[in-house]
Amino acid sequence: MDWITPDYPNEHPAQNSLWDKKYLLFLTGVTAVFDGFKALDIDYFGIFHNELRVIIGPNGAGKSTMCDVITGKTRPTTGTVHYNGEDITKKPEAEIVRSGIGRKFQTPTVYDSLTVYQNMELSLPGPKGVWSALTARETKVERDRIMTLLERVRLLDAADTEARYLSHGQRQWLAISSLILSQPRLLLVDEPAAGLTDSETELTGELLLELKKDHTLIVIEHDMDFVRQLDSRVTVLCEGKSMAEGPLEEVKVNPDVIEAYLGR
Amino acid sequence: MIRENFLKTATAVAALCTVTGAVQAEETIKVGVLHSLSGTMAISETSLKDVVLMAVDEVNAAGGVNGKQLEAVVVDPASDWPLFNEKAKELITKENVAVTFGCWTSVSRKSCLPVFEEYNALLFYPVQYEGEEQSLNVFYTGATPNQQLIPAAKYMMDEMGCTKFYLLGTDYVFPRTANKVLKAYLKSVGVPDENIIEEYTPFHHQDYQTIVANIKKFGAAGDACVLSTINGDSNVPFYKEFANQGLTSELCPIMAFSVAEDELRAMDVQPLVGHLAAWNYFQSIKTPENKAFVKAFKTYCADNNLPGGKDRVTDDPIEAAYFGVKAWAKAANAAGSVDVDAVREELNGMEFDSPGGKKKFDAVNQHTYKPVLVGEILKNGQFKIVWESEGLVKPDSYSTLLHTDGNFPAPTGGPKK
Amino acid sequence: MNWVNYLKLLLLAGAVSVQADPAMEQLKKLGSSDKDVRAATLQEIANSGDQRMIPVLSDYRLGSLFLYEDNVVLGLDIYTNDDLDEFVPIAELFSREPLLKPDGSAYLIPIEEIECIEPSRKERKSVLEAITLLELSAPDNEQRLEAVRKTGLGEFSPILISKLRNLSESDPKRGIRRAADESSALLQLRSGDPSEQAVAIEMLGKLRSVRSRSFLENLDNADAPAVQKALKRITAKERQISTFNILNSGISTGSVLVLMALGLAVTFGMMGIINMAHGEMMMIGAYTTYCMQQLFRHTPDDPHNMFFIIALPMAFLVSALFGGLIEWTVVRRLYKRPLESLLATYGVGLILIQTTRLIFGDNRSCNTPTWLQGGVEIAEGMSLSFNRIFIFILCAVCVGGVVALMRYTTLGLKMRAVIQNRDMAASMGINTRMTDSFTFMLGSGLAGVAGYALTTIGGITPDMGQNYIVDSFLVVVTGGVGNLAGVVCSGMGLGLLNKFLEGTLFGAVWAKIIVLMVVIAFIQYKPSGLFAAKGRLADD
Amino acid sequence: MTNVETGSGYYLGSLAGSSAKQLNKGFLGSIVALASLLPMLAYAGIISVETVNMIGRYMALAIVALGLDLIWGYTGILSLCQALFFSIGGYAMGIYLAHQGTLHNGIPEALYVVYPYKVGETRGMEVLPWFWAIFKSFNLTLILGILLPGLLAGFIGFLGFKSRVKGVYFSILTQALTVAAMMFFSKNEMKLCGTNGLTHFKTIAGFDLSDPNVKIALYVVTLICLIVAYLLCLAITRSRFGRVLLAVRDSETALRFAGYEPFAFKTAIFAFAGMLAGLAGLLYTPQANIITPSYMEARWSILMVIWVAVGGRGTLCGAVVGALLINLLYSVLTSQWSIGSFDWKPEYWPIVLGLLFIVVVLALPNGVIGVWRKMVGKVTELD
Repeated sequence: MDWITPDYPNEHPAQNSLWDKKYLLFLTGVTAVFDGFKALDIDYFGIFHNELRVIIGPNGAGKSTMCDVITGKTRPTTGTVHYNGEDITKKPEAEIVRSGIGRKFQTPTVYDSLTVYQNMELSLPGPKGVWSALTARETKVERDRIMTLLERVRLLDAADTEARYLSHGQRQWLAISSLILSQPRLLLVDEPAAGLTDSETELTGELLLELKKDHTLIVIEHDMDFVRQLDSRVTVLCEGKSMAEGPLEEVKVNPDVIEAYLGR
Repeated sequence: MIRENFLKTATAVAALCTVTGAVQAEETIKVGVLHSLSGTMAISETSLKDVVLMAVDEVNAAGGVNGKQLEAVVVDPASDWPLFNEKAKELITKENVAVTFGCWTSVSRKSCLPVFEEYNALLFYPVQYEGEEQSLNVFYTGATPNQQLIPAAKYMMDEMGCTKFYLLGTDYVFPRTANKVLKAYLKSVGVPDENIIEEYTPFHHQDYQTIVANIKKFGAAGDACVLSTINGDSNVPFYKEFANQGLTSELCPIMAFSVAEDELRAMDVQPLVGHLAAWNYFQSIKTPENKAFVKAFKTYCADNNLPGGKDRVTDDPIEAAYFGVKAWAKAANAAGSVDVDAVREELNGMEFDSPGGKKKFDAVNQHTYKPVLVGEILKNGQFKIVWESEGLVKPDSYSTLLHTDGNFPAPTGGPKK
Repeated sequence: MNWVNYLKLLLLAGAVSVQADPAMEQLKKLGSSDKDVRAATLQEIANSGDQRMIPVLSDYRLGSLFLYEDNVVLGLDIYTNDDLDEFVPIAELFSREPLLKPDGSAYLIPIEEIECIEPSRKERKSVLEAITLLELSAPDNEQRLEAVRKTGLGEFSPILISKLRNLSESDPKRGIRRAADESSALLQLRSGDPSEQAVAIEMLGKLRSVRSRSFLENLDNADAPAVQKALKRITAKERQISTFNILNSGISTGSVLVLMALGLAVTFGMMGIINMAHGEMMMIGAYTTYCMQQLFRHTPDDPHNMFFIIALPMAFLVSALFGGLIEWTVVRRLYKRPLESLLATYGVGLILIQTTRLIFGDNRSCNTPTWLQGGVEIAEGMSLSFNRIFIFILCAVCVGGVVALMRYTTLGLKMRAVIQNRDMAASMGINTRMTDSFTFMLGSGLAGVAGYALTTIGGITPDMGQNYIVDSFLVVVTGGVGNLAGVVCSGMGLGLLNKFLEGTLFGAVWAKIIVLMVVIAFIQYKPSGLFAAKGRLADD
Repeated sequence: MTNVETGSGYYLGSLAGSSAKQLNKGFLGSIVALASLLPMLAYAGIISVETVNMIGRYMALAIVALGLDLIWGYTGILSLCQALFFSIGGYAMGIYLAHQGTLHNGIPEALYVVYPYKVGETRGMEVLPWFWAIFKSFNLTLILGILLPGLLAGFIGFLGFKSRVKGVYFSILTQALTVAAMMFFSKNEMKLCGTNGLTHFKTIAGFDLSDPNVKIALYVVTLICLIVAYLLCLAITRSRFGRVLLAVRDSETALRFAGYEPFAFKTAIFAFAGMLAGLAGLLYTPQANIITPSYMEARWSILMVIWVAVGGRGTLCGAVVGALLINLLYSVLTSQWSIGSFDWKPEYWPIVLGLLFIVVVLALPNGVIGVWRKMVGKVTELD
């Protein structure tokens, strides 16, 4: 636990370039309260540059709420979120996204009435304004990137299929590959392996590990085998609080965690 | 392939629209009936359609027009104003009707008026309206403001001793203009501004609590009356609220300009008893001609299984719609043709009989000379006639009270140059 | 049934014996062609204090008295035969019992053969005054109060003032004593005697008599401090009254809105079905009430108020059945496509409206039961109408009923389960189809009850539902979809706001426009209504 | 792989597949061919000019339907205020036309009935209201008739979408707005001629409105406008913008997390649809010869949605076909006719039309176009 405690807790992270260099994302004193229920209550939480962090925790622990807070979908009741040295707590979602935070939702959100290719197309990096959407045409390079990615996730044959006809696994991959295509610096991946077969899970894991090389990732997951495959630091959330943090093996033996997972 | 398929379908559709109305034998003369049978105005207009069809039957039974039988073509403009325009075109250009009987609201008449003028066709308009219009292609068998409003206001002052006037209406053109005319009249006879209140409610207004409370306050001294141009279904909640707040016809009489026997059928009449209405005809007129008319209408409704059957009643617009048909038939017979210009010639200044007595068309403005009657509502939904004008009142197409300089716009429409 | 015959005999005997009644002779004189005789007779009757003459005089005023075989008789409702010949059934004057021929049949006299005794239009007012005078000594409190009030507005006469003074001292009812003071002061005001006027002004100010405002304002010395002082007190009173009226009408408008929106809160708020035929469900409720009235042969003259009691459950049931039918045929297939339910139910609405029109015709009326007519005056100028009280209570009962059903019954539990998670509920063994049907039927039934209630304020037309549908949706949406408390709050809030605007600066039209604008602004500010669901799942 | 290389399939919006494109072309071609044939038929005396005029009006309404289809069919926003935008365009043209009609004492006849000079005063202050004066110019009328509804729509969209008013809430908001506007337009003191509206027009830009040639010219103009509007809409739906619209319909949240501002796209398309409705109003009024506040009644807004639904939601030709079909049907059913021994009575029309709406929604979720495609059997995938 100690290693996460900042050295200068009273100093505003953004005022200290140290934090920018060390952490890509930093949350201080963040709480989210719904109708008196405290869904999230985090004192400190930070992600290093190019780190892959896995967040685990029982149902209702506040994992998705945390993602919501980071991406601006939910405004925290108190606290601040800093990303890349900038306070993004009050920024609109789309702007946060454009500044480099990408997100895959728990249930894979794809656009049902668009084809797989068109789904990918909307995730291409570049201007996302009204006018540019009217005039945009993909370049050869962009098309090739899409095709390569689709091939990687075995969706090439389905490129012209409307997304509504995809299987669950294909949807997961489509969502993930859309996310990858948009080239964010920080990826929030919410339960990428949920509902996948073993072989599909494996491919997903491989994808994430590949990304780890030049991206920062937060992965929320239930599946312990999958977490093991990712082999990285783990944060345990419980009842909105950060309960433990460290390598999986360390966390697994933490009595609080065992209590939280098995005690109830 | 696609194109062929489509063309087939499309031609079929187009054919269907052009062939509406089956080809009829040449011996009949077609007359159009342009009254809403659905939508908000059906409540009033359906009765007019019924009586027009009855009048057509009667004309036919009496030998028709110029030896030919009349054939009514009924359309349903569905209380949809632009559809009145479209249906009028259809009647005139597709069905080649000799004359059209129709419309209730001013806006529906205004909607199809250009069509009648363009094709120099003839419309008989049977409802009391705000005036300020005069087309050579319309014969107006309803009342103008001076044939209904002014005598009624005079009655309230002279006979009921009212000195304060609450002008209450639905927010549309007739009440607005009617109240403008009434105000002009009241002021001209010396009623001070503070004794006149003007108030409007939206269409279909159902909540008269505040307004009745205001009337109660206004008429606390017992010398006020309400001149009501409330339209249609708003009348029921108004009268009910009036009674529920303890107001009676003695404390504050209501003189209504849009409540006739046919509307009273739709009402719980109890709260209305003793209140007044001004029209040019009541079912209770006790002449043999009127009795025969009322009986014929009831029998017609019963025989044709129309809703209401024998319980149906006649009223001012019904009479106006009825004598419109009769007057046209008389004029066409006299002219020996159904040519619009010839018939118009005959109709101008023509005298004719109607259930409500002898009437005549003005020689210039094509409106009808009518008697003015004030009736008191009885609990059987009929009116007891309590006042009657001496002789017929000349219609003013443009109100002389509003156009004090006597400079009226010229009539529109007329024979094609 | 001997005693019935006996009674009839007695009545007949009464009819014979009236000839000796001096009142009858007086009434005959009313039929005189000399208007002075008529005036004098009227005066005589007015001063006689004979209470029996009150209904007779109002019959006289309305022209219902006839001279038949040298007897004054009462003409009942004119009977018209198929040939439109009119006949007058006659009745005994005081008992109002129909006169019967020896063979037991009623007298039907052709209208041409019977002479009507009727005041001229100008005399009608004096007949009213005579009635008022008689009513001053009526035993019925209401009648007496009404009479006392009316007297104050009539012509000045010292006799009247002394009569009123008597009442103000001796009447057992406080309200009547007060009204007598007020009326005598109002009369004094017109006496022309300055000292009496001063007393009257003082009195009217003290009584804070609203009715005297225009009289005071029209006085020659309206600017005098005494008058101004009195007017000030009256103004204060008027402000109280108008506040009361705004509150009263706001709450009753609100309860109408809540009642209309309640069914929609179930079908739309909870199930997500945009039921454009909701207004038509109200219409069906109203027509059911009308049918009950016909079934029970209720007429204003011959009230069978039971019809109104039976009509309540019937309106609910019939509308619920129609709702069930619509659910079964149309809505059931659209749970996954709620926006499209708007289109299909609009079609249903079109069909229902025109079918009703073709079956019933357009003009139908429903009479309010006698015990819901009129109102109660809780203070001068502040009255509550019975029908409004009834609707308020009905609304409260319905809201309570729905809440209880949802909270405390298994059916309610199932409904909530299906609404929240259809698949989960189905896997728990709940018959979701049945539950859906019931929920939709409940919503439709509530709409039927609203239609039933509306018959006491408005008329019945096939397209009456169209007038309410937009308002109903506004209430539900403003309240927050799926929230009963929200519906109650927004319905009451909109009602009060509307009446506040209408009662103060704006007319009815502007009030409505402003209310709509306020709702639009409100939705901007709270995009999910007053009581929005919050949390992570709220907007997905 | 073939598709990937040619890339042809990617620009089709929801109509995936080249066969759909062909179908579209065929369909559009047939309509245009048939529509351009009508004036000739009228000149040949086979159909009456009034029929052409009627179809012209329905085509104007089809333009509204196009806009509505963009916002409802594609973007999933159920707007119930297209009728308001239509009316603004209609009133703009109406006021212009009223200026061209009979004048009396310097004021247009239509305004005369409601002209609010004080009772007892002679007509000494006959000044035109400022918003009447603006529409004296034909060109300005055309510009404002499109611009005003566009701006209003943009404004409403901006407020509503910015604060994320969604789904039914937005529908009710727009409905409330339309009702409020109707009451506003109906008031006499607004000097918009109250419930009677504007009517009795004589000439447009110097041409006599009752001249058959002018009627046909108006029809042709409407047809051209419809085609241009259709092509514009087609271009939009086939651009990435069109894909974003579909994405808004499918998952606005996902779109937001792909970096797009859904509200900007929604506002833009809403404003565009508003402009189309305004254009429709401009074209409709001279052909119908009347514009009244009754267009803003709730039923009109709902009917417009029904046109799109019956034609086929989310397909542009569906919107056009739906608007034409329903209006033609409405016109036929409200007249009395007989075929053989079958007598049709006009009062039954609401029942037939009501049944049609139910059947379309229940059995034909893709509308008439869906059935058409199935019949033609060329397209397997329907949206």
